[in-house]
Amino acid sequence: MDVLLAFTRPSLDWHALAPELTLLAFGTLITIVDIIWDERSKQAMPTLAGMGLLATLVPILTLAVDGTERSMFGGAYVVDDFSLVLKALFLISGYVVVLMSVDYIRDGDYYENEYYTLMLTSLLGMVMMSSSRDLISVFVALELLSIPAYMLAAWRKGGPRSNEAGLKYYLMGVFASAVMLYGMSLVYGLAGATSFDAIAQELGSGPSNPVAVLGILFVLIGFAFKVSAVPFHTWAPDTYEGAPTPVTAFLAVASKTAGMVALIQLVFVAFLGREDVIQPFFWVISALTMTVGNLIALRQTNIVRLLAYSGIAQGGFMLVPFAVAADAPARAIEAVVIYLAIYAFMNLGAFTVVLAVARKTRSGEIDSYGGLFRYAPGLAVAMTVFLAALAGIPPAGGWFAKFGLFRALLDAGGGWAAGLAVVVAVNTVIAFAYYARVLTQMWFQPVADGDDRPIVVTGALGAALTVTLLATMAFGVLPGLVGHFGEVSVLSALGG
Amino acid sequence: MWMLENAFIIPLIPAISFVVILLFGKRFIGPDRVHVVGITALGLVWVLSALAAFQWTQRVEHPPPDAVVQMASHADDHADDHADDHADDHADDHADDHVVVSENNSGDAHGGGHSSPLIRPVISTFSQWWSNGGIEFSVGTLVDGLTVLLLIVVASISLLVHIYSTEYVKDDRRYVHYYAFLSLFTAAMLFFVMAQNIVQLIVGWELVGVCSFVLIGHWWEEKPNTDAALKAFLTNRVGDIGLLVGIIVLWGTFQTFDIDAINTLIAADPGAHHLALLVAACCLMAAVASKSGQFPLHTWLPDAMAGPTPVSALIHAATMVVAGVYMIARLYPVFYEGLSVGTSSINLMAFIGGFTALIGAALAFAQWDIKKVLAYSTVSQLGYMVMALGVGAWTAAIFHLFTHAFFKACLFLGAGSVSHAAHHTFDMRKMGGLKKDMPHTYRTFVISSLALAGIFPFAGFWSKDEILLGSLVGQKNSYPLMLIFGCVVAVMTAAYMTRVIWYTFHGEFRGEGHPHESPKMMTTPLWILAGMAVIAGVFNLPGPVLEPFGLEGLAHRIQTYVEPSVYLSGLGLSHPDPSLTMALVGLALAVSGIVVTYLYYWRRVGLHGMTERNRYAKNGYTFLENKYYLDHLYNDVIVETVKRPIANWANRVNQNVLDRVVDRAGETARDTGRWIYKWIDQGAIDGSVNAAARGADSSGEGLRAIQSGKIQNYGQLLFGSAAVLAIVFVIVV
Amino acid sequence: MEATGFDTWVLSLAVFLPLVGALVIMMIPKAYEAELKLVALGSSLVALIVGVYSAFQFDYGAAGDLQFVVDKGWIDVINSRYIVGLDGLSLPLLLLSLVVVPLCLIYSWNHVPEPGNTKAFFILLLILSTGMNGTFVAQDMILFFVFFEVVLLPMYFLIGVWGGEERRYASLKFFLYTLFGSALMIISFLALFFLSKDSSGELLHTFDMRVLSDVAGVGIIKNTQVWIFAGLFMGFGIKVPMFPFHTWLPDAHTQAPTVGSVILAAVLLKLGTYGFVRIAIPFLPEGAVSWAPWIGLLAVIGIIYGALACLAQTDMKRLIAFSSVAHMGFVMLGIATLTDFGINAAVFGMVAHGLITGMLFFLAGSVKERFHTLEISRLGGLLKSVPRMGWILGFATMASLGLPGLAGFWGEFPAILSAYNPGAGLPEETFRTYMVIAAVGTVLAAGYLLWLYQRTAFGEPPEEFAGHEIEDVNRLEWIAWTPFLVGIVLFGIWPNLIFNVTDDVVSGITASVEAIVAGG
Amino acid sequence: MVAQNIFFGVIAAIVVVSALRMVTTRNIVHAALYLVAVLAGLGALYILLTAEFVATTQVLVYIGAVMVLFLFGIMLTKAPLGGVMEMTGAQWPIAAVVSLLIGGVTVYSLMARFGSDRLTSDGPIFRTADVSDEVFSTYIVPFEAVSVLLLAALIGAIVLARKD
Amino acid sequence: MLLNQFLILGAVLFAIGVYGVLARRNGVMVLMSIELMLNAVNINLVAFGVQHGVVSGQVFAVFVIAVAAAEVGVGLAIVLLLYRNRRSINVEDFDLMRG
Repeated sequence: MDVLLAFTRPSLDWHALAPELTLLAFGTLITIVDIIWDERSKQAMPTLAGMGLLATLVPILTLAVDGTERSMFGGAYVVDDFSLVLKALFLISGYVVVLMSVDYIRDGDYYENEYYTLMLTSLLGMVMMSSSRDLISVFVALELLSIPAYMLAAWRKGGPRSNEAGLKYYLMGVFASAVMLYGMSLVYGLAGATSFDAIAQELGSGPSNPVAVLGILFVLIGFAFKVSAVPFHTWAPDTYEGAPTPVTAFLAVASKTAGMVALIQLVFVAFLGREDVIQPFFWVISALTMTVGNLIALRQTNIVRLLAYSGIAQGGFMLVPFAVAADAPARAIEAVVIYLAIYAFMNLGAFTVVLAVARKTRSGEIDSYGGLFRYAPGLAVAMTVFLAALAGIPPAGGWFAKFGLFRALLDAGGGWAAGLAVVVAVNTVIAFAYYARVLTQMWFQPVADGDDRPIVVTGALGAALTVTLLATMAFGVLPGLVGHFGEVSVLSALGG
Repeated sequence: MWMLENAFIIPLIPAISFVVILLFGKRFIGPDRVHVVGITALGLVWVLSALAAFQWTQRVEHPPPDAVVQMASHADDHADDHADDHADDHADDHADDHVVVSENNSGDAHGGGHSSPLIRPVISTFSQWWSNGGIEFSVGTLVDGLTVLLLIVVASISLLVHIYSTEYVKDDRRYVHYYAFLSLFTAAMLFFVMAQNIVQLIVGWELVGVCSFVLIGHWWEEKPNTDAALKAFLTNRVGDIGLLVGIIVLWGTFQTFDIDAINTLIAADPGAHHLALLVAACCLMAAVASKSGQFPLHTWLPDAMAGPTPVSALIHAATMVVAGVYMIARLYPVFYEGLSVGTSSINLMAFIGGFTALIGAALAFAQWDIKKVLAYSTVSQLGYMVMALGVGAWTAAIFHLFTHAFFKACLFLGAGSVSHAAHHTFDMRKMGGLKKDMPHTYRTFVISSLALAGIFPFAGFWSKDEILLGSLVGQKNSYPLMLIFGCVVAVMTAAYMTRVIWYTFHGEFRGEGHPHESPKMMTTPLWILAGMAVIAGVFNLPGPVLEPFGLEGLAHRIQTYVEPSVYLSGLGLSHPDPSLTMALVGLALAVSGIVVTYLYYWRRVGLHGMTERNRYAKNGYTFLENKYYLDHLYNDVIVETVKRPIANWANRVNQNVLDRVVDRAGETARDTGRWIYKWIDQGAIDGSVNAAARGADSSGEGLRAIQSGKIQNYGQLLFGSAAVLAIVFVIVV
Repeated sequence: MEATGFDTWVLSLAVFLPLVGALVIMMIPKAYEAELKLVALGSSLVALIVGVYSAFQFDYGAAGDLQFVVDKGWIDVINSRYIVGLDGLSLPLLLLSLVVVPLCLIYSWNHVPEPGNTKAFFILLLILSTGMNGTFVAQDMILFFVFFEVVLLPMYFLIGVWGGEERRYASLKFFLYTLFGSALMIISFLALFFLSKDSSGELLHTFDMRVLSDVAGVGIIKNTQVWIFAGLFMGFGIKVPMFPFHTWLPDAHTQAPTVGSVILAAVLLKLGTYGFVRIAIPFLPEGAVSWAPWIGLLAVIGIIYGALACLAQTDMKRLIAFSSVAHMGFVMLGIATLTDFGINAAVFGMVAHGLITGMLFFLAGSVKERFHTLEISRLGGLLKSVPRMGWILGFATMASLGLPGLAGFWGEFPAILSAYNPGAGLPEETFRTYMVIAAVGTVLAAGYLLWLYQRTAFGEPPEEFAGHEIEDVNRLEWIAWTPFLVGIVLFGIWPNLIFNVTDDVVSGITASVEAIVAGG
Repeated sequence: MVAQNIFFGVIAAIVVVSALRMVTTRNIVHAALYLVAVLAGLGALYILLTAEFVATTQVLVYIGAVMVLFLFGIMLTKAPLGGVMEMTGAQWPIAAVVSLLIGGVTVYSLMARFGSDRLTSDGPIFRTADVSDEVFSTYIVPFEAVSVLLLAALIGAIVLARKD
Repeated sequence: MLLNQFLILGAVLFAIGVYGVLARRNGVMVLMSIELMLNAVNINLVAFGVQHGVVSGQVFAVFVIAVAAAEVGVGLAIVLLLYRNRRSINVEDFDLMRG
């Protein structure tokens, strides 16, 4: 009984947990509404989900205004500016995905209520991820965001492609998490504790040992899968192609961001002392990812698949700063966060346009974009902005993201960093080559099938488009906006 | 002195005329009346030029204090070096001391009329033209005797050509443009001659080249004309490399573009910068060769006869082609020091000039086109001038330039008049017997020919005599080879002009239609020019000639007024004494040329039928001419005399080598271009770019193989890479 | 000096007014075509007026200093600021850019090339204008970079949508080449940001071009300078374009619509050379000295090579495009000498080439419109069929081959001249060799241009066009062309209009280079 | 201690052999049973490591729940109960190589790092209450998250697996 | 007892699991092989927990077991779904999307 009495109630900072709880509440609400009203509640679901996401932003804002850094459970769960920024990013991305989903899910043969439940659950996992600073939390958060995503990928139940997408995603995801877990077990074994601080202390000191190398490597590989880094990317194109398009957007943006967030925390908090492992690892992985992703993308004919490979390559860009994680930690985090924020909007925007166009053409082939500029100039311009942003051409947002990479690399300096910078430069060029193929179709080619009826953009899609377009341009013209977030996150992540 | 200081007005007038004609010619003035504008402008130019000339003479006669150079001490030092050389000259000076050497500036040690004080040119500069590196460069005018001489020449000839052209190109469809570009040319030429700095020289140089291009290609519907225009321009461009580089070398050496400064600097310290000056002079010689038709860049000039005849008279005989000669004269210290005119036996300039004079004369024999004969004659005469400059006979060269302008212009206009009468042909084989139909043309033509041949007392006699004398005496060393060249050319000149006159005006008329005398508007200029051809010599008569008339004060006017002694004084030039012997020899040579030719044509004396007997001659002849008049092959005469090898060889070389060089150069450049474009640009460079793109594309295709779609393979890749990475890192780290 | 009052707005207005115009046009429905055009022209003209106002207000006595400076926060996190300013180097190029755009709009007034869509065409031109103007006034490297890149997409679309047969290939090639260069350029910018130190050895961490220009690379060791310069060289050199990175240019020019070619030639290529003068040389003097002989080599290769390639062309536009390679070779040679003479000549050459080659492309466009071909062998007798155009072509040809008295000469002659006495630390013999080669290049230039002129303008018009009544230069063309023609003559006759403005800045640059070289 | 080692040796042998058989057997039901053996053996090892709660959970969750799920899965997919279907793909050699590499590098590393480190035998022994204390204090958030996860998995699995 | 006894057992199990997931064609078998790998992790965690004398190893293991259960459930649901649509649980058959 002594033992039982010894239990001290953990001190919970409810304000810090308010975002998670709000999200949880709305998830539960949706489930309950679903159970009670069943079919009749369908109309309300997206609204509810959207409200849930927006409502969750409220405590985030209050926390941000409050500004104090909150740490619980001995540093296992931290709410700081970094986590808040990313939580907000997840929620906004989620909101845009919900907007994208409204018509798509309603018009298709889908389980609608559960769709939103799972979406919110996955987002809950992501929101959790950005605060997690220990192995168990990270692991659970990862699974919490992944498992619903596996199912969402297979959500088009009658579609063999969607099923297959789900299976591939699931199996590869589980493989990867097995490897990651094994790595975590080794890391845990060396540190004897799960919190990142402890791990950093243990790994950062002492001579190199192969178990540490192995542990770190396996953990990183697990997340490299999540961010679809080559050679762990193989699931991504197939899954993206097969999954329902809003889910694809969700995977390409939110899920990848979550993986990156986990990597940031692991690399910059836990493993920073082992730069002899992380820097070469990320050098190789990022270079491979960019190059392979871009090269394969050159040969794609399906727009979603093209965006999938583009996403892989973008992931490669995001991994670049990790290659100088130890040499220029502040700039590296900043670069990744900035990239994530901009990437979220530009990529979601591109997917929104794909959705909007597919509503008319019912096709995912790039050829079907022929002459888009003639009959849907607005969409064509929007797509142009998004693709330009992805390619990193000012004044569309992406340039600042790429700029951040270069900045981190050059801050670190040295031959390897400069070499990677050149690889990035070359890849920027290759990337434009395939973005240009879409541009070419939209602008230079005649209308496909001669069908030039205009495209009706639904309200929700229009809203998604507006949000992403404005954000993308704003980041490009006034990069200070996003740059500010990046800077904030640096201070806290390193401080905490 | 107002005119001298504001000389810029002179080129401005024709420039305005150009703009007016071009912009308003067709619409407001009327296409058939634009010549009024041009002629008015030129009249004004002539008056102002005359005024300038007068004011210059005043300046020389009554120099204002600031116009006289007070010699700096170093000039005296320099003078000592040459004191011995000049001692003889001074001792020999009899009557008329115009020897301008450095040591006699401080007064007129030798008494007698007008010893020349060193008169500064009038230099006016306007505003800042351009600036670079903090240095401001002005545009301005430099007016001295040489300038005003050229002003007079250009203004006179241009005015006459303007007048002449009203008839000659009447009803031409591009009458307006014709006059516009005549005006522009005049403006450019005037601008050129009063250039204050060498950049202005380039500007004028190129502008006259362009006008020449436009006017040669005036009838651009026919390809040969445009070919000729292109050839002229491109050949000049080749020479311009030399001009550019030469001027740059001068800039690099003296850090100034100012002509006055450059000349003064060299004159002040001859011998310094010898290497730079040598390079500069050689480069500039290339430019001179191209512009003034010197060997081996002379080939464009005969082709340029494709332009209207008055244009040939103005540009390709009297003015533009002497630009090279003018430049040498203008920058004489550069050439003098650079090519060591004063010391060595033979220099590049003298040789090129002499050689050009020779082959020009030789080639003139082989032509049937009257204009081409005249063109080669021009080449030859320009060679004469360059040779004169090369032997140090500055004044002689400029004097010859002066006289030559008039009689050659007259000859060209005469040829134009003939062609006007004879159905626009220039082929002498379609002329003949025009003497009676065209009395004015005939008479003026003969007068000018005599002047050209150097027959006493026509203008050419005096100037040619001075050149021969210059070659005889030379500067310090003699130039015997040049003298030989000069003498031979004198004979040949007389001979080929006689041939022209024979074929054109004597014998039977072989053309079509009825020839008639040209209208007054054409003959008047002819007469004026012919008049000048007669009297132009008086401007530089040697003293002994005038002595009997008590007019020795008027002797050597050109030398007095024109020679820029302020620049030349430091060089140690001397003026040879007039020599009656030389004059007689020169005259004899000319007469003999005429006589031989006369006998050949009029009396049928000579070696007709040579070609039938002589294999070489036949071959040579076949090459030269394979249509008509075998019997009359004038070359036979030459073949049998010393000229045969020269003429034949020269022609062969000229046609086969030199002339082809231009074409070949063009073709080669184009072939090279094609080759480079095809293999290097499109093949290697662009090819590698495209290959990189293709490489990326196909490697993308290859990498797609990874994406087999099979979960097992994906798993293998995942775990396999994990294993490999693990192994590598465990080993390496 | 910081500007006050209205002057603070001058440059921003000149830069962004066209963009505002573009945004307004976006709001106007396509059907209101007349209004669209007026707004477009209006905005670009107002920008021009503002530019002219700035030229009048400009203190020419202090042309070496930046004027109308605005320095406001922009991207605080990276310490990049919105700094614009105008000095003697920027002014001529800004005005060139401001003048060219409205003229292009006027030229396209009634005949936007296939497949039409005036609205989009004009919007793109206006955006392009903003990018170009901005590049010339930006005084912060990041701002410069953004403007530098902004021009890419509009030009890509201009070529890709309104271009010729091979437009897709050409536009992509243009884009990828430039993108590659600018990616390396931004790397170099960042290297400058991180490595630049002030004279006391403190790291500066600034993108402010004024500051970087002042410190002139002090504290960056030579080897590093050489590498950073290499990045800048790629970025700017591709844009120029220098041999051997020029192959995008002929394709882009050949395929681009007329005004696209004009803007490309008149302004876009200058961005590269401007970058060399504004950024590469003053920021990295030692790197510049190390690179200069190689730049000079590539420049003279470009001169000869471009000329030879011209001789091989059968297409008029392609020929003009290659002539740009040769002409920009002169500009680069001037820059490579690192002397006042050379760089001033280079700046002059930029303006002159802009006017002259722009004019030539206009002509090519009009010829194409009338004869539907640019095959040189199919043309001929332009002087007869369209005499005025023929004469203008002749004029432009003469200007292009560097005739003294016209603008082209003042870019070439001092550039060649400067190679005789290259700047401190450069091998004299090498540059003198370049000088002679460049001089030979002038002959080749005359060769290909006259050859072009002979075959297109002289002679009788070919059979196929004999019977047709072909319109000579029309009113819109006159309006669009006259400023070009006037400019060519004006700057040719009185080159000090430009030299005087640029000289102070250039002297400052070369003086600092010299000081560094002497000190090092 | 010897007893423990012997016990370990026996259990480990059973586990490894069963695992090997599991991945090589042609009969899917046999495979499932071999898996049961592995899981049970591991449960025994947890006892050996004094981890009673984990051992219990192992038995309850794995053998009780997960194995049942697998058997349902086997039946629902109508997998042949005998060795009719070839269970191993043609690429098994690659799989073997990969697994050997992974196993090799892991074993090598472990040997290199931990060599002959002994397990501390005098450390604290954690009972279920200790585990629960830890779960409900430090790991309360993940714990709650796992509950959400299970719910979501439930909902999702139902949606996906149900016939409609 | 040596720490490595458990760790190496874990490593061997993990490797066998890897072999299983890569070599097996039957979807259910693949899922079963995954369990091998996860159990390997658990051995490590528990063993390390004992080694360091902390309870978190056990806690981690429990979390892993719980999550593994969820994963299996989801996995089987997906396999069933595929079986329903494709009448096959051979993972080699599923390559509709590739390249």
